[in-house]
Amino acid sequence: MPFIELSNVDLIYGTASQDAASQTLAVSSATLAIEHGEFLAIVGPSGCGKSTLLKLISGLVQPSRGTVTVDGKKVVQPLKTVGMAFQNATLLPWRNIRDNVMLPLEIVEPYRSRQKIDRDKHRQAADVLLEKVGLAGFGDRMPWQLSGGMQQRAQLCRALIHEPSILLLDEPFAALDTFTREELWAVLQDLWSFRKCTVILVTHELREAVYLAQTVHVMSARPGRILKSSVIDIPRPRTLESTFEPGFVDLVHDLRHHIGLGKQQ
Amino acid sequence: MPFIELSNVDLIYGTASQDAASQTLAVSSATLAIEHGEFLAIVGPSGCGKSTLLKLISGLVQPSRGTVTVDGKKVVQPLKTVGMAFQNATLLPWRNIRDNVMLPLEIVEPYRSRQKIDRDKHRQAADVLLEKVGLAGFGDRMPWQLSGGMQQRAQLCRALIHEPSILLLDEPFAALDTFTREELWAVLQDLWSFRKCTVILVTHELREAVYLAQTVHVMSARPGRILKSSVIDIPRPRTLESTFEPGFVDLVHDLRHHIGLGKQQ
Amino acid sequence: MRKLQERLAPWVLTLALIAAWWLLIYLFDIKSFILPTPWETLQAIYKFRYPLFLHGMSTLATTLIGFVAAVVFGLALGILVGSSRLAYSGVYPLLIGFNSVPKAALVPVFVIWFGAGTIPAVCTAFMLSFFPVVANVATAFATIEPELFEVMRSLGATRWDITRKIGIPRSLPFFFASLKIAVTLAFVGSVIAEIVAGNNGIGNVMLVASSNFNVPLVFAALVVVGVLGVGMYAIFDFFERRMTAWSIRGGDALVQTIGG
Amino acid sequence: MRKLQERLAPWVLTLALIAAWWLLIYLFDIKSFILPTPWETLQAIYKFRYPLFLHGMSTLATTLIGFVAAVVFGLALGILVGSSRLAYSGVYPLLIGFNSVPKAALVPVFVIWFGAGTIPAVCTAFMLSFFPVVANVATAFATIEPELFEVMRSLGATRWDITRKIGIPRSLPFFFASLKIAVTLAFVGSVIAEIVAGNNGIGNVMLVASSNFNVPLVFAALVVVGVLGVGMYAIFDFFERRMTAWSIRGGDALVQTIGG
Amino acid sequence: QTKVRFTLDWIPGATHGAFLIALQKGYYKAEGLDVTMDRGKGSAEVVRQLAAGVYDMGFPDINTVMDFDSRNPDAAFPVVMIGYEEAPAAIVTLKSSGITEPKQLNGKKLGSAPNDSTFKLFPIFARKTGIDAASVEFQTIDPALREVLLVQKKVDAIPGQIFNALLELKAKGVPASDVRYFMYKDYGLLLYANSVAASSRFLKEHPDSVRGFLRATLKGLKDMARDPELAVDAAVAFEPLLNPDIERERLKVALECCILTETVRKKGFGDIDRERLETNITEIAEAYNLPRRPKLEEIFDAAYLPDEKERLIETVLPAQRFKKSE
Ligand SMILES: Nc1ncnc2c1ncn2[C@@H]1O[C@H](COP(=O)(O)OP(=O)(O)OP(=O)(O)O)[C@@H](O)[C@H]1O
Ligand SMILES: Nc1ncnc2c1ncn2[C@@H]1O[C@H](COP(=O)(O)OP(=O)(O)OP(=O)(O)O)[C@@H](O)[C@H]1O
Ligand SMILES: Cc1ncc(C[n+]2csc(CCO)c2C)c(N)n1
Ligand SMILES: [Mg+2]
Ligand SMILES: [Mg+2]
Repeated sequence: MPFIELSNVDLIYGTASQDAASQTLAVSSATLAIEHGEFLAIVGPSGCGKSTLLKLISGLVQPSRGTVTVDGKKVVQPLKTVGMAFQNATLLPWRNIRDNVMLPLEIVEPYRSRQKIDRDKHRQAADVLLEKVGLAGFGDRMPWQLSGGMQQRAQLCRALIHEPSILLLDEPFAALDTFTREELWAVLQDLWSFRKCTVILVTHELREAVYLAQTVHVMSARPGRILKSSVIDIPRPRTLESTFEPGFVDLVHDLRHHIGLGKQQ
Repeated sequence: MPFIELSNVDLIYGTASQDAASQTLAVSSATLAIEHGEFLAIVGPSGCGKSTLLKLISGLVQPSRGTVTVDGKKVVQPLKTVGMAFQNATLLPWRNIRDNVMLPLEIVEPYRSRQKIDRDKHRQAADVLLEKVGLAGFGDRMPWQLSGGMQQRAQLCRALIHEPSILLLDEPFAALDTFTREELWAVLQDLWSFRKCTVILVTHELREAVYLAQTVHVMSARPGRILKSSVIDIPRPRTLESTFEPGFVDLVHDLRHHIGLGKQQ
Repeated sequence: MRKLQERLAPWVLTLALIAAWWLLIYLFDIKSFILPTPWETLQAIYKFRYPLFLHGMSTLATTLIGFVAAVVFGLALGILVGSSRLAYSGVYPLLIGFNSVPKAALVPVFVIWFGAGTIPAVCTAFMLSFFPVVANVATAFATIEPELFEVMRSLGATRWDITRKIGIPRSLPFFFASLKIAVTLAFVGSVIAEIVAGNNGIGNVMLVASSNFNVPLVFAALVVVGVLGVGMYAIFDFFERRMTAWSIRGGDALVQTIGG
Repeated sequence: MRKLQERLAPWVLTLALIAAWWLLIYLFDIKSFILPTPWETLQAIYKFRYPLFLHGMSTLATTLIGFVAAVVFGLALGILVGSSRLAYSGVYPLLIGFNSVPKAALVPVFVIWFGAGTIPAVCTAFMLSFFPVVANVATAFATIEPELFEVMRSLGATRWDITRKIGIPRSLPFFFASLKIAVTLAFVGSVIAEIVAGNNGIGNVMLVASSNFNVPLVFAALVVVGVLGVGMYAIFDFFERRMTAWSIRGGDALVQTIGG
Repeated sequence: QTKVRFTLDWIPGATHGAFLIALQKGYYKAEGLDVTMDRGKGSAEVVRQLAAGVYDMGFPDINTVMDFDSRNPDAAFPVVMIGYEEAPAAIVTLKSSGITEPKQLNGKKLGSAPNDSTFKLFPIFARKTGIDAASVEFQTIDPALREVLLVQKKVDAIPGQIFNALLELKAKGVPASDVRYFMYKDYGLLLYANSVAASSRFLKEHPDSVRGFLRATLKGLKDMARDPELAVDAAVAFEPLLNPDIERERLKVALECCILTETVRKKGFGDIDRERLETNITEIAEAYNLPRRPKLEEIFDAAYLPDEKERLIETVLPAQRFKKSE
């Protein structure tokens, strides 16, 4: 039995009491099985329901039809074991960057109970992560003092710090330049192979999807369905050089083609 | 004399009264000359000062040293003739999408004075633009009912609707999938060649920069300086096919190389 | 289902409160010259329905005039105080000082200037109620996200444009909150002024009633003011639901979490 | 430069106000039994500095107890009302009804329950001042951006976590605004209660002074309450500047636009 | 030591000299009483507080007690000693108004708080003087403001306690010679006024304490009668915010008009004339539209009064009856 399973999930935004016109069918009969420790990428046209899918898996949103199960249990409330990076960097404006990154440690066990004792250790962990994403020295800044890309990186740290077993990343690198982005690919790949957590990555960069993921799922235009799932069998560890190899480029082109098909529908 | 000119512009964030440690030199001796009707792209590593540069040109931020002149006049307050798409979609949460798009028409002359009379015309203009970016039918939705990419497209419409003579676009396509993005490239190129406005585009997608711009400026890591300016002499109208031609790919690689250099400093 | 629950909630709660009131009297054997029973109060409302109605209308009119003036003035001053640090640091302490003073003490001064009657009551209602509007509008304006300003400034908007298109809409939820505070204070103000120097109004009824040891009528008068207040609230609520729906799209987000 | 201006502003404005007060008396030849001059008031403050100090402290203590209780209660009720639609629609109308009623009318009831002394005044201060806190905290909680909730919910945070780490910090600017409103009302409440039924405090001073035709002393007492209010404001301001700086990073954004 | 919670009728002043002197000189202590003395919140409130047991004893207007007792027979309590043998009630006008006799108040405007006891008695006064009460216009106004309105000529006359009204007017720059007033008592309305009362529970549980209290108060009264300045000093000592000059003047008027009256000097302090009180009860019951006419025994209980000998006052005051103003 798969670790995460979506069976025939529909999601309709807008309450039942509203008129049908203002309701939106965002995700339609999505079916997906994700193994423990899998690295998954989801691609699809803008507005097709990718972010919604992540929210369904994390339990932030309850399906209108069908069920989501994680680890054999039906998801009826937000999971406690996910790390989530949202599409818009939602840093808390009243905390500095370091305190923002440390937020999960104040909520999630076992860190929470050891908060007082491990205060310094936690600070160090945050600073180490910040350095990894190129934000060394920005821990004391407030969120609005950071550029868009820097905020996004800080948010990534927040999603990672409590070492969640499921990592849900919604276009985590969208605001980054190519170099920073590729550096973070490596960081993420290392992390995943080391920790063996389950990662679901939403992205628009097909190279990113192919570089990082074991499976890439293509979603159709709204209402989003899974159109196609490609298994990426490029050996690991993948390097930037791999991305220029013909096999890689072919895979990217193939995905591109399918997204194009999905969009036209 | 160039239309827009930055000479030796520094920008320091943080007020003079603050201690030096919390001040940030975001842009350092930036010098740039932009001709009327030019299409310019700016690329550079995350946090290097690209957004700040756009704010300097629009007059939203005043340089700490050096001067910005537009059309021969020193910029000391926000210009009235720009259309700006911010990095984060800043739609007004209390207005629906159409009203958000129509906001500039309520502020900028000559539309402002004709607001009452031209109400229907303005609504139509907004709907036409929304349709162009693939948001037909979403005019009555509220911003939070749109996906990230959809919000960004709506913001683009808001930057365009009053036909500004200067268009400042801060990663306007970052949240879009490849297909939507490429469609919008074409839309933007058409618009520019038709209206001959001056466009400054900040982007991380080098293909996007090369595809659209006449000149691409590469900025160094913070404090941002202009490292290199490449003139792109690919003939127009450029098509998606052009992006696969060797000349195009070489230009992209060259830019990549320079960003890499800038980042390492 | 939910909707119905929400509709019923205030009535249920009111009934519960009345029951508690009754129980209190029953348990502690409270004399009616201290606290009348709900039933006695209701009888007084019925018996004196005609004067209560007339005086209630008079109080309502007085209150509304003072309240509207307070809202207009409060909005203007709030925008000023919220938009300029200098105005904030200059005006705020004075406002606090002024508002800490019981306005009842100033009613006589107004009576001496304007004579007894409606004007002092209107002034009192005004003085008591403008400050919450100032405080909330000022805070709302001072905390507007700079990003929203930038959108407007990049279009070359005037100060007034920004106030109208960003400041006011963004402040609306807290403006409405301040209206609710202000209207209760306006009622208190006009009733107090009527007690000190009025020939009309609920305050006058209370005074006459208490001078006759007619405690049920005093409470009947209090109930009438309370009902007038709730009536005003219903009006605000109507507009608030329409004008600030965008701000409460979160709805029961906190409750949803655990399912309260 | 700016800083100095900001520091001076309240003093300059106070002086201007005093000048206006004087001018008013001079121009309209107002008798001192109606409105004393600032100088007479100052003399009264000096002459009665000792009783004014003692009674001022008594009023301050009463006010503070009532105020602190109001803040704690208001915060709790505000969180409840702001977090649940059902509580909102059930409790709000009742709160409005209750607050429209002049609390002065209830003071005698408290005296009869709790005896003469401080408790009725504390109750009055409490009753008068808790509602602004409820209204603002409720509105702040009801308008929290769902995105912030989602951050917490995705971590499996409890309702209390969310309240503590999102709700309260985000409400702080409006919580402080409500504190300012509430503290002025707490002062008004305790002084009124002291006038109606107190043996101590500034309200008592005012009553004795007016029965002795000592109008300057009445105004001296008013000035003392005003100064106490401003003192409380200074304390809030200190904390507000530290705790809500994040929310006013926009600073003078609106003024910058045109350069006010 | 028995605890006695005592409430005055209003703000402490020299007119409360008897109580304050007794308190400060330890007369109460000598009777085994531990007295706490609070300012009053008006007669109506004093009555309610006595009925509710917030205070054990107090100094309300006997007419207010009648009112309350009639409406609340279950909570009724009696007066045990008369304080003001004559009510200070008067209608006050300015001479410039040209009103020389009560009848001329017809069609004029009267300013008063509706709960003012003098005002509430106005209908009886009107009947006795031939005023057509229905033709008199009323302006509701706080007691603190009525003199101001009179000076401003916004009202033509005000009801009030004579010693307060004269002083209020003087403070507003109107000398006594410009004031004309009609004392109720000069028109056959011979009311008693503020008096010592005790809650029914206290009477039942501590009858001897009540007696002791009255004895000690009488001692204080005698001191005051001998030397009114003692009362002024006691008042200022009790409430430092008072102005001794004003207190002195107020006391002088009060002693003459209302406290050390002819009757008191002849028959002693604190008791009633049965016939006179019966008449009062009838008049009040009618004027106040009371639900029932209380019996005299409900209103006044002489059982706690000291002997008549003890109640006789020696006074240095000129035996001059407080005269009608001309
Ligand atoms: N809160 C909401 N209420 C109503 N409709 C919504 C809401 N959120 C999203 N939608 C709608 O659901 C659809 C899917 O949204 P979603 O955010 O999942 O898209 P997405 O695939 O993440 O798009 P993008 O790539 O642009 O971020 C969109 O059409 C959007 O309009
Ligand atoms: N309001 C501010 N206060 C202080 N520092 C700021 C502020 N805004 C930006 N900065 C700093 O200025 C630098 C440049 O920021 P800017 O937003 O211009 O970068 P950018 O090139 O747009 O980056 P990105 O590609 O990530 O959006 C960053 O280091 C940032 O920390
Ligand atoms: C605030 C306030 N002011 C005046 C009175 C009226 N009042 C009641 S008793 C009394 C004096 C003689 O007993 C007066 C003037 C009041 N009740 N409350
Ligand atoms: Mg999305
Ligand atoms: Mg940027």
